[in-house]
Amino acid sequence: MLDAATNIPYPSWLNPGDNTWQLVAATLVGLMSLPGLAVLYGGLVRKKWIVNTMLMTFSAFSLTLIVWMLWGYNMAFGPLSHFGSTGSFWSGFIGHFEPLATASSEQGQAVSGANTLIPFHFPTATLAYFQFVFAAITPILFLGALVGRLKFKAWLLIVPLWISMVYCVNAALLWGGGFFAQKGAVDYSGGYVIHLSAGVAAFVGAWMVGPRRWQDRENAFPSNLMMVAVGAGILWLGWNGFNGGDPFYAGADAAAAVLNTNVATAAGLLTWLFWDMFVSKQKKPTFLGAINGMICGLVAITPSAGWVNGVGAIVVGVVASSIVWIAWNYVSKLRPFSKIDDALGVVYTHGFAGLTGGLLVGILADPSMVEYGVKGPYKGAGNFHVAGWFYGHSFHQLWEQFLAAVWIICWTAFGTFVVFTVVKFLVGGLREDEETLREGDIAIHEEEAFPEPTFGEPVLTPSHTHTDNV
Amino acid sequence: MLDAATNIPYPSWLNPGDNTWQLVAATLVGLMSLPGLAVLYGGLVRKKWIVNTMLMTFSAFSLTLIVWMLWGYNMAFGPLSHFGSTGSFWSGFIGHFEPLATASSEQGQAVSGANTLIPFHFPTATLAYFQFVFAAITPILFLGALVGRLKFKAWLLIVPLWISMVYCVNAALLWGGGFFAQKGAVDYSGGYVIHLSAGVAAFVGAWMVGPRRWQDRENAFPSNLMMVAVGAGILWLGWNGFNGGDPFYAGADAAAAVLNTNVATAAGLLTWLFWDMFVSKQKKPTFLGAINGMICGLVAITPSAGWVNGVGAIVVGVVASSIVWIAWNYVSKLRPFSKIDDALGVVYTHGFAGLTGGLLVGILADPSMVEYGVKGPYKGAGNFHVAGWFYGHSFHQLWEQFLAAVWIICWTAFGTFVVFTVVKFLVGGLREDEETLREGDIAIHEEEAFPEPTFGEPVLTPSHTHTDNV
Amino acid sequence: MLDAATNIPYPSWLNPGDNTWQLVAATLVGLMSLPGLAVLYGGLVRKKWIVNTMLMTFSAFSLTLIVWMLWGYNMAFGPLSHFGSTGSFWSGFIGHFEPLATASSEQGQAVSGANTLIPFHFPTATLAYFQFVFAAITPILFLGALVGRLKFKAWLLIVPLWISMVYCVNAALLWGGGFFAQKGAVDYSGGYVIHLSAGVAAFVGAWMVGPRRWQDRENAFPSNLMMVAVGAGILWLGWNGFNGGDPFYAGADAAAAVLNTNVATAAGLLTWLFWDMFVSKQKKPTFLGAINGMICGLVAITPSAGWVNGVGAIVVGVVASSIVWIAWNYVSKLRPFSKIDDALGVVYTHGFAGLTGGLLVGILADPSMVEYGVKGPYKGAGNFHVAGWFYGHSFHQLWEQFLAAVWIICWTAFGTFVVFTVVKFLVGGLREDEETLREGDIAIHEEEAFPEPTFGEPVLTPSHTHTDNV
Amino acid sequence: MKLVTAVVKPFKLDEVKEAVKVVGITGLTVSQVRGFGRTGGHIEVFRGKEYTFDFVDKLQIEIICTDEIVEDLLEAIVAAARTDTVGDGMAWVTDIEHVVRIRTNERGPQAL
Amino acid sequence: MKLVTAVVKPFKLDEVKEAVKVVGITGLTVSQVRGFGRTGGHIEVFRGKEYTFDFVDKLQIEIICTDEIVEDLLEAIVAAARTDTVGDGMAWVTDIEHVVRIRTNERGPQAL
Amino acid sequence: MKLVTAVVKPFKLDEVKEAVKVVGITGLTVSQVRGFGRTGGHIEVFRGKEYTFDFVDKLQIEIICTDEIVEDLLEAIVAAARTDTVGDGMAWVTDIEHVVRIRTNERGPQAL
Ligand SMILES: Nc1ncnc2c1ncn2[C@@H]1O[C@H](COP(=O)(O)OP(=O)(O)O)[C@@H](O)[C@H]1O
Ligand SMILES: Nc1ncnc2c1ncn2[C@@H]1O[C@H](COP(=O)(O)OP(=O)(O)O)[C@@H](O)[C@H]1O
Ligand SMILES: Nc1ncnc2c1ncn2[C@@H]1O[C@H](COP(=O)(O)OP(=O)(O)O)[C@@H](O)[C@H]1O
Repeated sequence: MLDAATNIPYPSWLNPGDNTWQLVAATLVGLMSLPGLAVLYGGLVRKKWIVNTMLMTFSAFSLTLIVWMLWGYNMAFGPLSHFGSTGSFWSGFIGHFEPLATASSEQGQAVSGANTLIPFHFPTATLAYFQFVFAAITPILFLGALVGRLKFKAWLLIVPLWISMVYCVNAALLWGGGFFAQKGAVDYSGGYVIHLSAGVAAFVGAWMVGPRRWQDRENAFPSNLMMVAVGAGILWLGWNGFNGGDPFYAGADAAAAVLNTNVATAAGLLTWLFWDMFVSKQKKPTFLGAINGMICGLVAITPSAGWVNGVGAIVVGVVASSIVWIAWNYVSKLRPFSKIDDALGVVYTHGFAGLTGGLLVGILADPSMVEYGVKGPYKGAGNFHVAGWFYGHSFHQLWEQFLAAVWIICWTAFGTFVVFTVVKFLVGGLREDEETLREGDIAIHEEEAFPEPTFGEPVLTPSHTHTDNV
Repeated sequence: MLDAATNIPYPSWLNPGDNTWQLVAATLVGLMSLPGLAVLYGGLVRKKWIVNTMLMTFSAFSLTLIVWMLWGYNMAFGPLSHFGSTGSFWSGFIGHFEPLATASSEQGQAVSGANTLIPFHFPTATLAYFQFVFAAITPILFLGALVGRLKFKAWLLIVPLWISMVYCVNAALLWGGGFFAQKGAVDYSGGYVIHLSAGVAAFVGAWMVGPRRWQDRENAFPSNLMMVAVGAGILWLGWNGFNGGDPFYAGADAAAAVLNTNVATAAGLLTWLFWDMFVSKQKKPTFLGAINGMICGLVAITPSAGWVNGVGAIVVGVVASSIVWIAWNYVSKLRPFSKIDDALGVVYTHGFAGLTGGLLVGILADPSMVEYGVKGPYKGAGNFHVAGWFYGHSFHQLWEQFLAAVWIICWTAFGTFVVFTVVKFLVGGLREDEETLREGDIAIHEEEAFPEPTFGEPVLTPSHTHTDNV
Repeated sequence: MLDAATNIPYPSWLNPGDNTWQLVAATLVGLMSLPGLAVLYGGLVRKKWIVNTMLMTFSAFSLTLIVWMLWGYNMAFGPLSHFGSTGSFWSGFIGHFEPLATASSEQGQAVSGANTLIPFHFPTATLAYFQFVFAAITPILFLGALVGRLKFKAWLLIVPLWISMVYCVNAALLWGGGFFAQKGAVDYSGGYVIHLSAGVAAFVGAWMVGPRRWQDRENAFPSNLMMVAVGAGILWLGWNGFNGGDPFYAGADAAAAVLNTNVATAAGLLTWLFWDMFVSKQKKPTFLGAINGMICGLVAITPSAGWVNGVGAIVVGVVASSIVWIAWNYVSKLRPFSKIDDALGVVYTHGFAGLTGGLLVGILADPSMVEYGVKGPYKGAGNFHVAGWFYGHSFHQLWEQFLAAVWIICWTAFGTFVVFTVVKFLVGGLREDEETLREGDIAIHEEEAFPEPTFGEPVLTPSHTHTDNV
Repeated sequence: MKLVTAVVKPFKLDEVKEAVKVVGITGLTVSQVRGFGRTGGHIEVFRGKEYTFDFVDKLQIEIICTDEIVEDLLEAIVAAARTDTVGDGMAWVTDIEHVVRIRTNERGPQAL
Repeated sequence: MKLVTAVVKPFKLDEVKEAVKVVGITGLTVSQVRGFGRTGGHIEVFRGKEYTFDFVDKLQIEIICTDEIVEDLLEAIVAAARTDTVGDGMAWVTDIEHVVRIRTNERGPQAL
Repeated sequence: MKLVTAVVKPFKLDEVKEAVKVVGITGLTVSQVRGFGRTGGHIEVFRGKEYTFDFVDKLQIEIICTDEIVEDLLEAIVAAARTDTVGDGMAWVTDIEHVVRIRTNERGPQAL
């Protein structure tokens, strides 16, 4: 009578273990944005830009969710719109324009092109929330390139437009069962849809917004390395949800993805540390360098987390961190990189790292790593794994990865250009004016991050005139 | 043989997915207090009160748990005491006075008036811990009204007394299967029992403790907006456990509650932002305003999270944030609000928002949102949902919500008054003396939040007298 | 067809609820290190050592994981190496030297001496990751004793060597089914393997590295109490995973362990607070004292979390916090403690508290607390519980606990001595030179925690020579 | 021209500012200093260890004025900054040879 | 020997430093101060409440120099620190009776 | 009355304080300053970019004393603050026309 197996408060398609995992994974990813990136970025900008950066982060998270409920989720993960003949690009590039408004659209079983092998074990609310936190983090990531001069109102428009035009299309194509997914390109948790795209948007956006004041660039002191540590720690562990959540079940592959994510990250952090210690001009280990390496590892393992084995994960971390270290220190001095003021270097740690990771899938994916399976004790239909060149001895997967990368880069660049152009027109320029830029937070928000009375205890009126002054 | 279905290390009434969800939800709610509210409040008070505020937060959390183990849990959620005839108020206003001391009181299956439809899938330890974190956050919330003058020792007594006299009664009545629960009033996760009650206690408490020094009120600069961001981010995402945990199963309604919570919060944040940008005197977006709006959304959706649909959630966020914005900026100038020094404005963001949210249940609850169900594929007994006026075309629910609100307001006000009066008598006054108030942390704790040597490196003795001084 | 029970994407030995719990618990423990201890320790050291302390924390976490993948996991938790006859010490002190490199070594069912009663419900990747976060936190804990003078390069060698030589052996002996486990010594989640060992390593390490500069000791101001609060809050709630994860199933004992952990912690915090308020010289409640008490509670309940009942948990917290309070304030003035500069007092809050907790298992463990069971509704084989003197009226368990403690102390002291000696030889001394120690972070990393331009906005060249200077 | 320097308790700043305005002062410069004197310091305790803080926070106010109003100014400052408790601070006057207002390059009394 | 003190806008520090080097100055001492003058302050708003900040951040630069170069030095400072907008600050000169370089115990002009 | 101002290395504060007590000083005022001189600055690197910090932290100590003990005071300061390494700082003396102790309104030498 009291038995859990016979007293079930949820539908038969729902498994509470899987639902829990998915909701917790989503919560961890949400924490990566708030407070994670809010304080990581807040700690990396100059003191006078902290409030602005943090408020943009909180606002972007909120705006994305409203868009997501009203149309975003169904455009990216709802049934495809089939504007062209089946199998063609036009039949698989976008979902339907439809809100998540009714009870059944939240509580009914999730159905999406994101996984057609095995029915989801959780409701649409779970899938929608999980996919929302991924959508929300993407503009927050490329915000890093734009801080220190972007108009606040412009940001309030950029986020909903960019999510609708760029993110939803890329997500539908690669994750929603769209054209590239059908062709066989894969992206475990967003090396392309999120990080490469954020890197490209960062680059194009920074170009369109123009550079920060030269004084701010020359004196781009990070404000607070302890806050960077808080944000970085949350990012690392939060990534357990980011990559661990993407098989959509709390199975063996979720565990493997978590472990591999951490392994690649450790390798990425140490790799950058060693480059700094033994190759950089100063030959000193630096904290912010280590954090860069950590992010490279996290980003690069994202497209392959559950498809590579432990050795593959180490290789991904070492290679991506090395490539980005070189890009950061040398490529950044070449045109066009030297001409564009990507304030926090998003194009390197997310763009380069995401691209590296996405291509490495085509090389290192181990077909013995089973995401879902029928073999042996599995009871579900289907079987999913990916084979890279090293194991499959074929360049097929690499080629698919390459094509998808080209698409992501081009479409994101184009879409970002369009969105920023429209917003520039709507709000009259993308930059705050020069006087405002000199002052920062106080001019824009009439707040500062660490307010202090002038000194001591100023009083509005001399203290002896106060009636309750004893 | 190795099969998970036949090798089960837990009783048959236990479902590991549901147990996991409940424990994780509880952990998220715990994080909202520590470090969430500790640093959110620490960042909102003046620099000289940071240590005091944080230590009161940590102490309140600890004190509540000891009370909870010794008698609190069973008074609020144990079997009702039936002091009167069945169905009467006196038969359903409080549980039993009994500790959680034995092995079976932790490891046995949870049984509580909090849910009588379907047997719990987890042990009493899980339910007790989950309900503890809710109890603990309530005094911590109203602490926000009292910071900056409350005697530390008084706080150490207020917490256990208030939990026993006010919280346990309100919880038993609305959640423990008590009188108001029987009448049909509902409170999904504590809009009344926690937030409205905290708001009322804040108001009454602030009145009884008296205002801060006028210099501290005139110069009430928040000390640290980055810490506010850390706390606020943890609050937002932690609320996934706050509301998501309240169906007690990791089912479809938990997911819907999580999604709706975020939607209302996003709407609340943006609503306050827009009021600030377009209606306030300064016409500037502010970070602390956005955080206020965020909290309004979180609080207001709390009583209805799993009973409204997506549209309802947006409405809740917009309405509550607007009402509180107006209260904050205008009502606060009217008596009695203008006369009472609620330091961090708890009566607005928790009291007004909780009340608004609690009443909106009676208007917006969508009966298609099933918390537990027998329809379709559900196998459990019972079916639970709530119908507001908009869907049910009846004011019945609204009336029940109204009655419960009246009770919460009156009983909390009365109980708080009694508790503070007793404590004032016991410790000889509720306020630190004026000299102490001028100095703050250093006088009370001989600590300060950011200690610094006078300058450079002072030494206790001239350095040349030190033997190991090279 | 859409049924969750028939569409299963994971092997039959896997339970998604248990797997989720284990992964979430591991993530919580990971958060205790990053950002938890990174900022807790960063906030406790002087301002000039913040960057160094945080980078050492991040590096230790990374290094441990690489070691863990390459050989550590299998040395500690893999099949034992049987260097001697069965049952002898030599047959049960260490596992195999083997990496986790292949797909099946991640995705196959976990098998380990850590639990032989009931087959694991999750893959090796889960167990390996869970055990990794415990391994990683151990050197990070004893880092607290060494901050403020340890050479950065030395640390990069100490971590992998210490994990291999000390941690893996202790873990295999007590947790991996090794000699002491066979004899009956128990350690629920690491009071010995982690905390006692960290305390001993702290003491020996501090002795070998030598004291900090005397100026730094005399002026050992903690830099940031808000960061201490952030770290402490994450520690407390993260410990739900630390102790809750150790039954390896999301069953009733996991819940009891979580509740007991919090109860002991609350008791520990309040106990220290009261000692400070009523017995200390200053008679003032202090925040850092309360945090010490909190840590004592957390550490002391670790070896017994799921084996004591609620009363036991309170006793553990009160006793451990009192013993450590006395040790901290009095024993620290006696030799050898007074002669050794354990910077953050790790030997007290981890060593003494871990030892106290480990011995209390032998006194307070309640045999009615069932970790796994066959009684009643349980279907698994085996039944596990522990009986202390108070319930079993036998000193047997206490004696086993005592023997294990002696081993941990001796082996850790010896191993730490060997590791530090080797590293001293390899990198030429364990200390930074005196000039570097005076400057701290800037000298070692060319970074500081809160960088600031000299004043205002210095420019590399006079502003009028800048072309874009309007 | 004279330079009047006053070391006062921090919370007295606004009162001093208002008081000196009355005697015709239109500008002043303030810096955060710490003083050592009869007051004695205070103790803080971190993790069981006592630290003595010998120095007390003060503000130093510097005002340039014409020779005529020095006396009035001093009196105004003393009246405003005085609390009659230990630690009220000092004020002193030094002679100034030139003053320049940077914006205008005006010298001497016009510079004020 | 003279002591030249200048209160300038913070972002002008580097320009002033370069300018005074040209007239032969090899050392200077800077402190962070806040000024009150014609500039007026600014407003900040926290949680709906307005706070007025009357004081403006400035830097105070102190330079010891020989009597001969005082005039050149003043001119160099004014030229470098001037923005022609309100709040540019003041510079003033006081006489110094002794100077000692602590490292060498040299006195007078050699101390510089 | 004289005002003795010394710019010293921060970690020398306590030694200077003890030394001047010996010559009869009962009060002093300290402020945090940054100096530029022969010392040169240091470099910091954030995210791969080098930043030069030209200024070095110093403390400025101001002491008012009677004319007679100026010379002793200077010597005491130099002796205590000296490390014989570059950057030891400067001390200088200016004349003071009036001193007032705010608490008592005492003037001149009694004010000390
Ligand atoms: N001889 C001095 N030289 C410089 N500053 C002094 C001197 N004596 C006192 N002060 C300053 O005046 C402040 C107040 O002095 P103190 O002796 O504490 O109180 P009071 O002046 O009321 O007796 C000190 O903190 C210090 O800043
Ligand atoms: N009488 C004065 N005594 C001391 N400092 C002054 C005086 N007048 C102005 N100052 C300093 O000069 C700064 C600039 O003065 P202000 O009146 O704002 O601009 P401006 O000098 O361009 O008219 C002030 O912030 C203050 O620091
Ligand atoms: N001409 C000067 N005017 C004002 N301060 C000076 C002057 N020269 C040096 N100083 C101060 O003295 C400090 C030490 O001077 P520096 O040249 O570095 O070393 P040293 O005096 O030992 O040669 C400087 O940092 C600065 O604060």
